[in-house]
Amino acid sequence: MTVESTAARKPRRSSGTKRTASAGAKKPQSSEPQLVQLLTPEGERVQHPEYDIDLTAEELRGLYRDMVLTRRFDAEATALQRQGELGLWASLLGQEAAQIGSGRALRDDDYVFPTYREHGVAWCRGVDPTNLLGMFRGVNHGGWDPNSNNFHLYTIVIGSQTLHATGYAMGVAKDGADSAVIAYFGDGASSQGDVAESFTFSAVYNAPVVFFCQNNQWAISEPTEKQTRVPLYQRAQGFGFPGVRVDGNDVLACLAVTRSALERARRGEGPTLVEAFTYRMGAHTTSDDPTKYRADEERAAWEAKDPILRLKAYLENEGHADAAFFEELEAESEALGKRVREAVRAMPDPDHMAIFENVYADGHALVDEERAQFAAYQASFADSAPEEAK
Amino acid sequence: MTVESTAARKPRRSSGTKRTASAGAKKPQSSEPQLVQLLTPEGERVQHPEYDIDLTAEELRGLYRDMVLTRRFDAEATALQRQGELGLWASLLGQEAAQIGSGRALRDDDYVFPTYREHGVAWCRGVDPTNLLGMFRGVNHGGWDPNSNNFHLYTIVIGSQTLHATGYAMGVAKDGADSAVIAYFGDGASSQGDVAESFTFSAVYNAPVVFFCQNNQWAISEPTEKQTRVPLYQRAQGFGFPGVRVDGNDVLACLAVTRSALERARRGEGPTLVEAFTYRMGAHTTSDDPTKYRADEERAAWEAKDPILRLKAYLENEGHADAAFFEELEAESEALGKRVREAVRAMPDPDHMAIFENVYADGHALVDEERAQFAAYQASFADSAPEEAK
Amino acid sequence: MAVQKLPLAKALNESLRKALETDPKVLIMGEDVGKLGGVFRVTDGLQKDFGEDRVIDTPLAESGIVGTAIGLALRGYRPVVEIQFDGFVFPAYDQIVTQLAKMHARALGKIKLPVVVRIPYGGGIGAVEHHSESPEALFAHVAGLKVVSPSNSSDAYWMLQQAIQSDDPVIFFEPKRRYWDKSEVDTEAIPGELHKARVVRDGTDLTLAAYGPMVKVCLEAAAAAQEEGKSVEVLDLRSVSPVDFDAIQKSVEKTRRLVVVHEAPVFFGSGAEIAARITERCFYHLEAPVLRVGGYHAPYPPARLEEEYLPGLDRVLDAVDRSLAY
Amino acid sequence: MAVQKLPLAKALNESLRKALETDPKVLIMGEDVGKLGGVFRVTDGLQKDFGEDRVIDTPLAESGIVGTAIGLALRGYRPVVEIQFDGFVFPAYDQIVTQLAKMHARALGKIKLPVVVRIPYGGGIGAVEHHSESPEALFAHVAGLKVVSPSNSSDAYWMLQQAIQSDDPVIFFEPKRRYWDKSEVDTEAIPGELHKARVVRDGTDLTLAAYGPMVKVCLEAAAAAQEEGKSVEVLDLRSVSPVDFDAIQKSVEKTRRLVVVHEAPVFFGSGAEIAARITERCFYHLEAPVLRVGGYHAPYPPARLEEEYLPGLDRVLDAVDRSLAY
Ligand SMILES: Cc1ncc(C[n+]2csc(CCOP(=O)(O)OP(=O)(O)O)c2C)c(N)n1
Ligand SMILES: Cc1ncc(C[n+]2csc(CCOP(=O)(O)OP(=O)(O)O)c2C)c(N)n1
Ligand SMILES: [Mg+2]
Ligand SMILES: [Mg+2]
Repeated sequence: MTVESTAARKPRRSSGTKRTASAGAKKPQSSEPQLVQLLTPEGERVQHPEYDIDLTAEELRGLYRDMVLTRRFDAEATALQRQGELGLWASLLGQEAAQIGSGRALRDDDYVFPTYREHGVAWCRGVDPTNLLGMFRGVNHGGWDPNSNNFHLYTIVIGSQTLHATGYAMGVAKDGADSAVIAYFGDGASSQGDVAESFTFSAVYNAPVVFFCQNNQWAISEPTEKQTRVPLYQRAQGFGFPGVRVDGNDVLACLAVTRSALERARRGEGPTLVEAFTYRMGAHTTSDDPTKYRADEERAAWEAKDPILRLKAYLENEGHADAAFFEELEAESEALGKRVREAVRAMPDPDHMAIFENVYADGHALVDEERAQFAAYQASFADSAPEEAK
Repeated sequence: MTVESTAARKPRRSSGTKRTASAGAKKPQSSEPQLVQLLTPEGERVQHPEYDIDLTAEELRGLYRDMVLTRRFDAEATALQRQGELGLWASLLGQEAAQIGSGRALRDDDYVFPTYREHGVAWCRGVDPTNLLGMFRGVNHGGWDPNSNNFHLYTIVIGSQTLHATGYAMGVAKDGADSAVIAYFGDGASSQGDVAESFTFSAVYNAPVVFFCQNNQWAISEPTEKQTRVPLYQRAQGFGFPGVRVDGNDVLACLAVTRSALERARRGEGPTLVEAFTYRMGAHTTSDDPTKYRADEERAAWEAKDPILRLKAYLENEGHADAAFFEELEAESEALGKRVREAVRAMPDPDHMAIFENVYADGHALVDEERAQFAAYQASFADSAPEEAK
Repeated sequence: MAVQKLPLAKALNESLRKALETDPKVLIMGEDVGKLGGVFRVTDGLQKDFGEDRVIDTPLAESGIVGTAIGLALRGYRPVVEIQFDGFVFPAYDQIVTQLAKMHARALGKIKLPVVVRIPYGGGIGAVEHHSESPEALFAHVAGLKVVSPSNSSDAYWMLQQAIQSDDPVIFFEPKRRYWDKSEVDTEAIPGELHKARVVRDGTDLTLAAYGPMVKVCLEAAAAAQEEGKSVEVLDLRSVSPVDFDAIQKSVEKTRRLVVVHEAPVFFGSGAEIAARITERCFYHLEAPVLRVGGYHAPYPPARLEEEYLPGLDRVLDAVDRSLAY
Repeated sequence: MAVQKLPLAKALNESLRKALETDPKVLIMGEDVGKLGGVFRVTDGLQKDFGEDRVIDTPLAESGIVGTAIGLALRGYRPVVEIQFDGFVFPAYDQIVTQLAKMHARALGKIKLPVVVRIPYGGGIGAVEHHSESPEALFAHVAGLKVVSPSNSSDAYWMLQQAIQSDDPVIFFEPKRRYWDKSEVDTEAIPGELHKARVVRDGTDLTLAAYGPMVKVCLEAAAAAQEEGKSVEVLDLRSVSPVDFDAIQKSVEKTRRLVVVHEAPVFFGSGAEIAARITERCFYHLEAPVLRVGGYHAPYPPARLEEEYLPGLDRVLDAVDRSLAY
């Protein structure tokens, strides 16, 4: 009487035949375009039909300097962690082009929502690098003024900031301003519901936001295949806005593609997803041991695509920079390292009472009560308790 | 020295010029194919290059019967709510083809994860319709045995069940079975992070699951444009699996497309998103007043596409059903209405102690304690308290 | 005349209207808050009068709603977010707990998040699952949030004004079964402080402390007790974080007995915190342990059982009797 | 020999291995649980030995992890889910509270959800934000969940076995700063009941009740108090939902004084529930109000302040003194 009862049954496979998760999986056809590249790993300038950029020698040297100094700062921070000055460090090694390229595409009035690894972007925004180290040293949870440089605090809970960026961009549109907003996140983050919701909200409200995904191939120990079975830039399409994959180790391409996406946002055309295809050269953080899960060869292959070396080759080949420039930069790097080192070592521990500060903007009776109790308790040691009891 | 400082600035718009959220928005090009249709609103059978189906007259009558009885049941439930027998009802009026077509594509060993509106699918699964009414009457929160008919409980928290379906499908694959799983959800639900995560998990694990989205154009008072700016079936692509839009008021097309997607899942080719383009003819629920937010004309336009009328026209035109069939069905409908009415009126209120039942499978000391206290408290009234104090 | 008798829902509506009029940065966001005016009509007519730019129908995604509200607040807006029902706040819980609550401290005070999250809560309306819960304890435990709940129309009006003006995130629990209860609102009165409790009935023998929907029940219980010659004081706590312990202490020092009443499950509920702290503050005053009346450790039951599940007049009186029997 | 001295993390690892060996339906799921073996190495070597089909690296999405674990449980599996750190459980909170906790009741008992959610929790390891929190109260308040926390290697081993065998969802809080502490595990012993407290030190003057990471601190405090001639009993509660109130009551009827210690903020924390209920049960026995020692109502502070924030030996002793002074 019903279709169910008469519908032809496919013969079942013997239940002994185990179907593994990927058995017989036919990957959907995806017309995977070349990633946008303007500078080859060998440092040769190539053209791209859609994205181009024309930079002066000075600008090119500027980008190079940014990357070198960012790497230097990053290396110093890693060293400081080893020396016990920092509790943790999340290195951006290998991702300098993605961060400097996108960071230098921004205008002052644009707003940045970073993850915890955007030290290069912070650099472009003019955030004092030593400010970034407070949270890794354990003296604060961030603590710089986001509005000083339009650079929001680092966000550790994966994906959350993409919604903040979207809301901020909605506000920009409401204000009738033509600034843009950029949200950084990783390949792993692409799986979080919040990121999908930010795609939905930004598309529906046509918010002027650029989603900049640094696909560094790893989310701690998990390769990108654990997050998606098609290239990540394609995710945008199904939400109704364009996605583009760019060579994340090519600072020129990252600059060009991000600038174009930001301009699109300014023109009121809504969000864009940029997937910067790059590589995390180091450990996830200083707490991580990548030898547990990935082969040395992989890293070696990516070393050949180093973002700094390729721009250096280009600068040298084209005669855009001379030995003096490189020497000067070397000295500047050392000075930066020294400054950071000294600043961190001099960074005071927070006052104990800071526990109770800024919990609320308008105060809270319980915080006041606990603050007073704590102060009295601390004072009781100062007065009388023998040192051992402390 | 840096690119930032030399980058050309676009002139700002005067901040007085308000950019509204959609101003200048260029909708991304989407090659929007016709939706899959096998039966026109006028009841004419049409061919589709990719999807076809060959049904006997008996099968066609079966589908018709399913739709008619489902609608009758639904109308009875709405009436029962008006009479105060139910606290609430969520009518499926207009969505019969989407539910019966997809429901009849299922095998017994497939598993269904519904929302709160899948009365037609429940019917196909053989769930006694009166069982569905308990939660709307307020005597339980569902309470049928999901494993009796491979039909999970209704899920009210929007989107949650798509993850359960995905996990269940991962288990099916682990078991080496060739069953499939189907998850129902609405156009509004497509915005929930959980739905996106279920797309990610099902794609990555290649889980045998079909996502069946009934786009009934409304999420309570919000039209689909508040959830997406491109057709919903396109969402799947960016997660790496196919999406297809089907005429949700065409039971044949819904059957064909769902069956094809289920077969794909069985073959180990992973998830599919089916968007059934349909219309919520009634209010969101009996608590809702759609005149607050939508025009009568819209409803009228969809009435011309009624899923039952079009199959009836086809049956009649092709001589697949005679007057006796329709009369018999009319009588069957009335009998169903009567049975449901009587069953609901006879439905006993739950025992008070049920509050404490099934909170845990293995028991919990506090529940035991509270149960005992409650029993003693209740008993105290039976003994002594005057009736007014109750 | 600034004094009107309004249903609680209408008082909220008036309060939102006032906020939209007074401060161009105030936004209303949520599911169905626009044309429909919200499923409880609390935002009725606001989109019509203030436009889609200020009264915003959002996609169906609570994390997205709160997450974008945070972004809007960072841009200088004051979003008032509506969660459609208590049971649907959980998809937004991560944004509320890890971001909304902590961002001010994370920034060492350099940014403020004046976001109000309105949540119709509690049972008693015969609803289906997820539509009758009282999750306030899950927010009060989290530092950085303020949690309040009005019990009457005047408080609904004024406390919402104050919540919107607050530079801190406020979780604003609306007693949905009182939405239709009318009481007087003076829109020109000088309101009390947002986080202060109020004695709504004087008494000498025992203190009943409640907030939101249970205040009415406690007043009824006090009236019933009066008939038996027991003088019961009733405190409307109004705020769950912070709790106005000073006010409770003052009352208990007089009455020496305390019963705390809420709809939420007793286990790990507000009553626990109040009992623990008041016992510590009033150890030598209490003639009886602080008793708690609330929901059971069970999911909120189907509607036909809610009368048994919810603390009603009898259960409150039973606790009053038990306390007085010590 | 079945008795070995193991670090707590290793005991958990052995327990998971045992479960995978014994029951083919047991699955391990989470971020980085595979090749890496988890960021704390609790799942070390398990994927190698049991395959990717049973030890599953998931996408980075906690709601997805718990949501699919529910689906797998509905299919007959027994998923053991790892949340990487306490602060990252919130994206999964909706699935835990509205689905995992309630589905058994929703189905009138016709389905069971034997899902274990393992959460390394608590501070003291000098970590960045979101890596040191103690959110157990947010789960204990929710009916349908069981919440436990071992304090030593033997309990880690056995309680995890029992949690996996339980037909109820269990939130399993692992004291991360004790992961490296070694103690004896007898893998052939007959374990105690999962939700029963244990007296870990006898005493007569005062009871300290704690669980997880704070048990060690309480034992140290008791030893220090002993030197001053105070006999302190220490209870390892082991379970936060249910709480073994009988055991606490028994101890308090003897000692007449109780101090509850946990890392989580005091406000609306476990101590509140214990204080309220024990005061009710032991009103005439208590010589002093139940005191609570825990975190402050503030976000978990940066690492350089955690020593001040966390309840340590001194703060416990201070509370002991205050209690004894009544
Ligand atoms: C919600 C949440 N879950 C888990 C973590 C722990 N965690 C920190 S970083 C990380 C991997 C992130 O990978 P990806 O997004 O690719 O960024 P990357 O670290 O590679 O820059 C994980 C799982 C977290 N911070 N937040
Ligand atoms: C998480 C959550 N948020 C809000 C709601 C309230 N609500 C119930 S149904 C609904 C609209 C659903 O729309 P859609 O997904 O299109 O399904 P339809 O009702 O049209 O079948 C809303 C907002 C809910 N049930 N769950
Ligand atoms: Mg990555
Ligand atoms: Mg809909």
